[in-house]
Amino acid sequence: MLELAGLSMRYDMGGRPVSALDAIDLACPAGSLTTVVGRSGCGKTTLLRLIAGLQRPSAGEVRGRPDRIGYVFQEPRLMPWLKVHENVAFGLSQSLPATTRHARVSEMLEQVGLTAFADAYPSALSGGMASRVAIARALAPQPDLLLMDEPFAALDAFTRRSLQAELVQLWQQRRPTVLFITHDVEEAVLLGERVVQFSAGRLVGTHGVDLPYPRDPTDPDLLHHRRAVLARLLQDPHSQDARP
Amino acid sequence: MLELAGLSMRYDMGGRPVSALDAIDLACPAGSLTTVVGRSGCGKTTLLRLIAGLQRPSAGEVRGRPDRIGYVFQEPRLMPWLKVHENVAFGLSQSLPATTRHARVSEMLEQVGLTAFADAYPSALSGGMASRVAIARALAPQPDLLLMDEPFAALDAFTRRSLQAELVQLWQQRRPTVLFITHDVEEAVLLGERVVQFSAGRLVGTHGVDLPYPRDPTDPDLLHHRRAVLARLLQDPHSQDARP
Amino acid sequence: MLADGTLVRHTAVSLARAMAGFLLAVMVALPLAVLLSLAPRPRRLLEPLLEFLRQIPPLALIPLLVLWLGIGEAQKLGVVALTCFFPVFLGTLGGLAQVDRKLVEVGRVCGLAQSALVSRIILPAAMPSIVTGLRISLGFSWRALVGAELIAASEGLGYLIVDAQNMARTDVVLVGVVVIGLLGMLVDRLTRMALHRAMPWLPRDGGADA
Amino acid sequence: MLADGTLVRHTAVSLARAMAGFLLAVMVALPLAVLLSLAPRPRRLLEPLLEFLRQIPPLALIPLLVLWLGIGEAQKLGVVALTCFFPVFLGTLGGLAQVDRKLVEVGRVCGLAQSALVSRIILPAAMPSIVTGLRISLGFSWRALVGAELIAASEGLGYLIVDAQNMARTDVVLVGVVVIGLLGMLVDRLTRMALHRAMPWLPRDGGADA
Amino acid sequence: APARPRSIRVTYVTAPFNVPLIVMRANGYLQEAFAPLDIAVETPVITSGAAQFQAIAAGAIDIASVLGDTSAIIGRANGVDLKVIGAFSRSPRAFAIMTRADGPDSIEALRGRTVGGPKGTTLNQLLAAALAARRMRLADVNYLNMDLAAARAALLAGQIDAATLAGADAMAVTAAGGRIITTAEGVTSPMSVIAVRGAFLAEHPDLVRRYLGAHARALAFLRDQPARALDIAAAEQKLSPEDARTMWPWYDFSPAISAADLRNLEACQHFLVSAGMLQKTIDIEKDLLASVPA
Ligand SMILES: Nc1ncnc2c1ncn2[C@@H]1O[C@H](COP(=O)(O)OP(=O)(O)OP(=O)(O)O)[C@@H](O)[C@H]1O
Ligand SMILES: Nc1ncnc2c1ncn2[C@@H]1O[C@H](COP(=O)(O)OP(=O)(O)OP(=O)(O)O)[C@@H](O)[C@H]1O
Ligand SMILES: [Mg+2]
Ligand SMILES: [Mg+2]
Repeated sequence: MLELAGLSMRYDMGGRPVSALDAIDLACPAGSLTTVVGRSGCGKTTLLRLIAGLQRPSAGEVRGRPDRIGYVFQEPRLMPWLKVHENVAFGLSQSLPATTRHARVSEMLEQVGLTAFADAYPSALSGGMASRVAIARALAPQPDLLLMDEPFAALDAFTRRSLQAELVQLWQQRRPTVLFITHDVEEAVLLGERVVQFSAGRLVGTHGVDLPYPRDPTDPDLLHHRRAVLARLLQDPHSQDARP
Repeated sequence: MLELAGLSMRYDMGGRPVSALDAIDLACPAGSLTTVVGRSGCGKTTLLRLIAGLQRPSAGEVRGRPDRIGYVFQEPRLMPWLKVHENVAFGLSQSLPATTRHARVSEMLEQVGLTAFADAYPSALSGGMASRVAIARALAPQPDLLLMDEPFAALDAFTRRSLQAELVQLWQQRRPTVLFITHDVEEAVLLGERVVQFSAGRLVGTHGVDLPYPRDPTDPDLLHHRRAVLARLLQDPHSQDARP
Repeated sequence: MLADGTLVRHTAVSLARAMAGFLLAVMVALPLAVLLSLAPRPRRLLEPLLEFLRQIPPLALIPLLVLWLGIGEAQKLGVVALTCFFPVFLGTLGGLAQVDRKLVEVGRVCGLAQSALVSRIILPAAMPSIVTGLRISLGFSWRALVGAELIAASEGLGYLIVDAQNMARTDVVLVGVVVIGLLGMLVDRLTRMALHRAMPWLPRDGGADA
Repeated sequence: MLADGTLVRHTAVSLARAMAGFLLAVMVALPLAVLLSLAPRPRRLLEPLLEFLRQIPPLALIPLLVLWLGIGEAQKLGVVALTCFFPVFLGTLGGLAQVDRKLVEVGRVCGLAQSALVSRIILPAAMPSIVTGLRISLGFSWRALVGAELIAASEGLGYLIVDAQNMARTDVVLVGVVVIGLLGMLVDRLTRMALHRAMPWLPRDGGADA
Repeated sequence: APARPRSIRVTYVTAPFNVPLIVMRANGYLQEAFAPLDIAVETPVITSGAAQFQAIAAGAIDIASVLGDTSAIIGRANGVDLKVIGAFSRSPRAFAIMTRADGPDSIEALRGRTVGGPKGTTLNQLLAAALAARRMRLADVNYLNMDLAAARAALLAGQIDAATLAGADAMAVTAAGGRIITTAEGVTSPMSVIAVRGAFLAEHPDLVRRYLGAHARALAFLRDQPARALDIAAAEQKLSPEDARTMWPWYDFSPAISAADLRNLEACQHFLVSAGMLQKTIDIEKDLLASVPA
């Protein structure tokens, strides 16, 4: 189980302290799927970075971090010197047999719909295509913990739907622990077993979505959850520019 | 009036030609607000780049391009060596008096809710904050043509709503010609006088939205338009990986 | 040497020569690199010549330099400048080639003129590589001193060293070497500090910190 | 000279010296720069020494080099390597400092070991600056030849030039200069072609093309 | 006549032990000679003979106050516009083939050994002549080209077996326990000369005469106050007074070129040709030497 205990992160901005995360306690049971929502600048990305161990918290700690982590960053972060298929293969262990690596890459490219661009360099990709390569790269090693920072933000409705469905399918099959940041409340309730809401660096609410998977986006129950989360979000009193 | 005549763009990808835009004819009357939707990789960004004159079309031409263009790129593209307020001021003519420049920057920062971060460097911004700086930079010079490539994709629902409202207000006041790419169909019908749909490099449909501004997102008429556009989008037979 | 002020005099002369030669090189190399990187046609004409010159040992050119520049200060600055020129030139060219075109495009849609693109986007973005070129050149400005002060010099650390070598005064050679080393370090450090003060966003050469 | 093959012999000897000295310098400078950029403590110890050495004119060190390396091939390679070392070293350090940390983080979450981070992310990302350093050094490997072949050489283009200078044979000096220039250009071009073939993503030094 | 120059340039070379030149500058004789004409005198230091004739060829130097005999001949034969107007010094005892204490003790013992020294100079000629006297040739030793400082360093570092040295480098080797295998005395007759740019001599013989006048004053000072002259020279060259006194008798500074000098210059040219360093020869007397018209 992944546990965050009193996790805090303060930045120094020209002498002025900016509190990006403030004493977060959160437990994510192995195999759970949590979606995270919150206003721009409320600390969501910081949360994932601390969980991934990319930076040290100012206080508190992360317990039970698994070894194999897949991270879809908020930007695609592709290696410009690698072709699409090499970027997807990037996270695969070098000790895997070449045929396995090759098969995994093909499968992932198929899933994100970029088989035809396997040999392209990132500079020849559109914004949404680059995002999809980044998603494929994070999923390819079959990680035990999947951290996704607005992975579908740059995708059209259609592509988004199909990747949402694939994510759920993959999660049901292999049961990684997933933390999924999104600005789309519909997406948050469609995917998450629970939706946690952040505001100004604090965890201000958890909303369970007790519906079976796979879920139907048009399910009225889902719409109900959606309204509930949205209502709380729009009540969020913190406006980030008023904060520091 | 901005006119696109037979606009085509072909890329060469390792010898294989990729047709990103195919004989686009489109007229945007001065002061019109057009939203653009279409699958990932269908050529939307390429369209804006050609209109802005950032690259030469393989065929066809762009007529009536005004001098003052504001462009919100798909990525924030902030200058890492400039502070937030300097980034916002970047596009302002050097010949403006310093007080005007200063006032404009303050006003824009206020509108995107980043007044408190005026002195921060881009590296200290969250993803959504960076997007907002990029929006402020494009709006500050009060351009006659505003090209926006998924400007609100990285923003939460609340911030997005308020920026949508501000954009409409600004457009009604100063009447720039606007081309606005979005993946969010709700946003497309909320903002656009018309919604043009692209598919695999072709302009496949135009949908007029004859509702008065400012529009109410919960207006049932809007919902009606939304469904119509969405239906056509989901029918789009082209999957970009099958294309080249 | 310290007591009678000769060392100070030699040092001052060499400092002036190294700095003047370095600045001369920078003042030509930097604008030229910018110009050539923007203008493909002059570049195609000039580059082969520069590439040729780049390989030539300055010591081989000393007779030529004497012919063109005489045996006075000009010849000495010439040797230093010739040595300093190419690191700045190549560093700048390399830096310019690495500039993120996406940022340049931002300037272009803002309607910036070519000169503004250069001063407001291209140069700041290329600055880290330019600084590397400057630092390499700065080091070579000291290294060039012995060659520069080989002929018709009666002052300077390079002269001091050569003279001491001729007089079999190893101790004096060592003093010269140490002074050059320390002075070079000092100038390098000051230059870096000044550059970082002027451009606080520059990487601190602190390594990739992976 | 052409007819009796002397020029070919001098050229072959110098080519071998320049390349060997250059490769020697690269083989030390590149790993050392990587190492120091990753390890702050050794860096703090070694850097002042390197910074000191970086300023010293190799001509001032010739007696010392004779003492340490003798008067054979080692001393000649030493002079070339000493000249080539720092451009590669600083170019690599500068390139490493510029590496996009965001890409390095991708490797870290993939659980890459330090060595894999270096080989799979940091070096490829720093490559453009490293190439600039390599090219500067390559040029200096030719420039160092005169200094290297000043002592106890009986072959080589540097020797040819110095000897011709002493013998007032300006025509021979010119031949040596031209051969060095052309050969240097050729080697530079071949090196760039090889690097671009191995790393097709490298910028072509084509300038910012604004 | 061509207009008077605003300044003239005369090289200044102190090594190996150029006492008259040192005295001439220290006592300001040159300035005194040209001040009445309002001509400034510059005395740039150019030690290497090759650099001196290159500077003359470039028109950057008017008078080379001390030029080795070999350099003068090589330069002139290769078309440099220079004329020798007098002798500066003869000093066979100042040039030597040296070795370490444990090194080869005779010329014969040099066979197959490594010898370092500056190629194309008087010292090269010394080695060749010393070998020839023992029926050996330069090819019988491993002769490496290096300047004096490097040769001294290489000898002391054990990198070479012998070195041809002069002046301070020779003293340093002696001080470090090295030995002299032979000096040039009885082997060759090394000399240095005063050379002027040909065009300068043709246009301004009066200025050249003034220069020679100043040189003569310095020689007179040497004759009248040898102790003072030695002190001045020792200070300028940073030599100990003892070393200066040791070297003093080795030098003959009389300026007139004698018949013997002429023969020596011809022998020098012969050596250069036979060693393959000179392809064209000159008539020493007609092409190289020049008298200064009154
Ligand atoms: N420099 C390039 N070289 C080759 N192909 C390119 C290049 N730029 C874009 N393309 C191709 O052109 C097509 C259209 O790209 P474009 O960026 O216009 O798509 P888009 O509609 O903006 O997609 P998205 O919504 O994902 O941003 C894509 O197939 C892309 O791969
Ligand atoms: N390196 C940094 N230095 C200083 N402040 C930082 C730094 N990184 C982030 N911050 C600040 O921390 C806060 C939280 O940032 P974070 O990126 O976690 O937000 P977010 O919730 O991911 O926002 P978004 O939805 O816009 O991506 C912001 O106020 C940001 O300015
Ligand atoms: Mg974020
Ligand atoms: Mg796009």
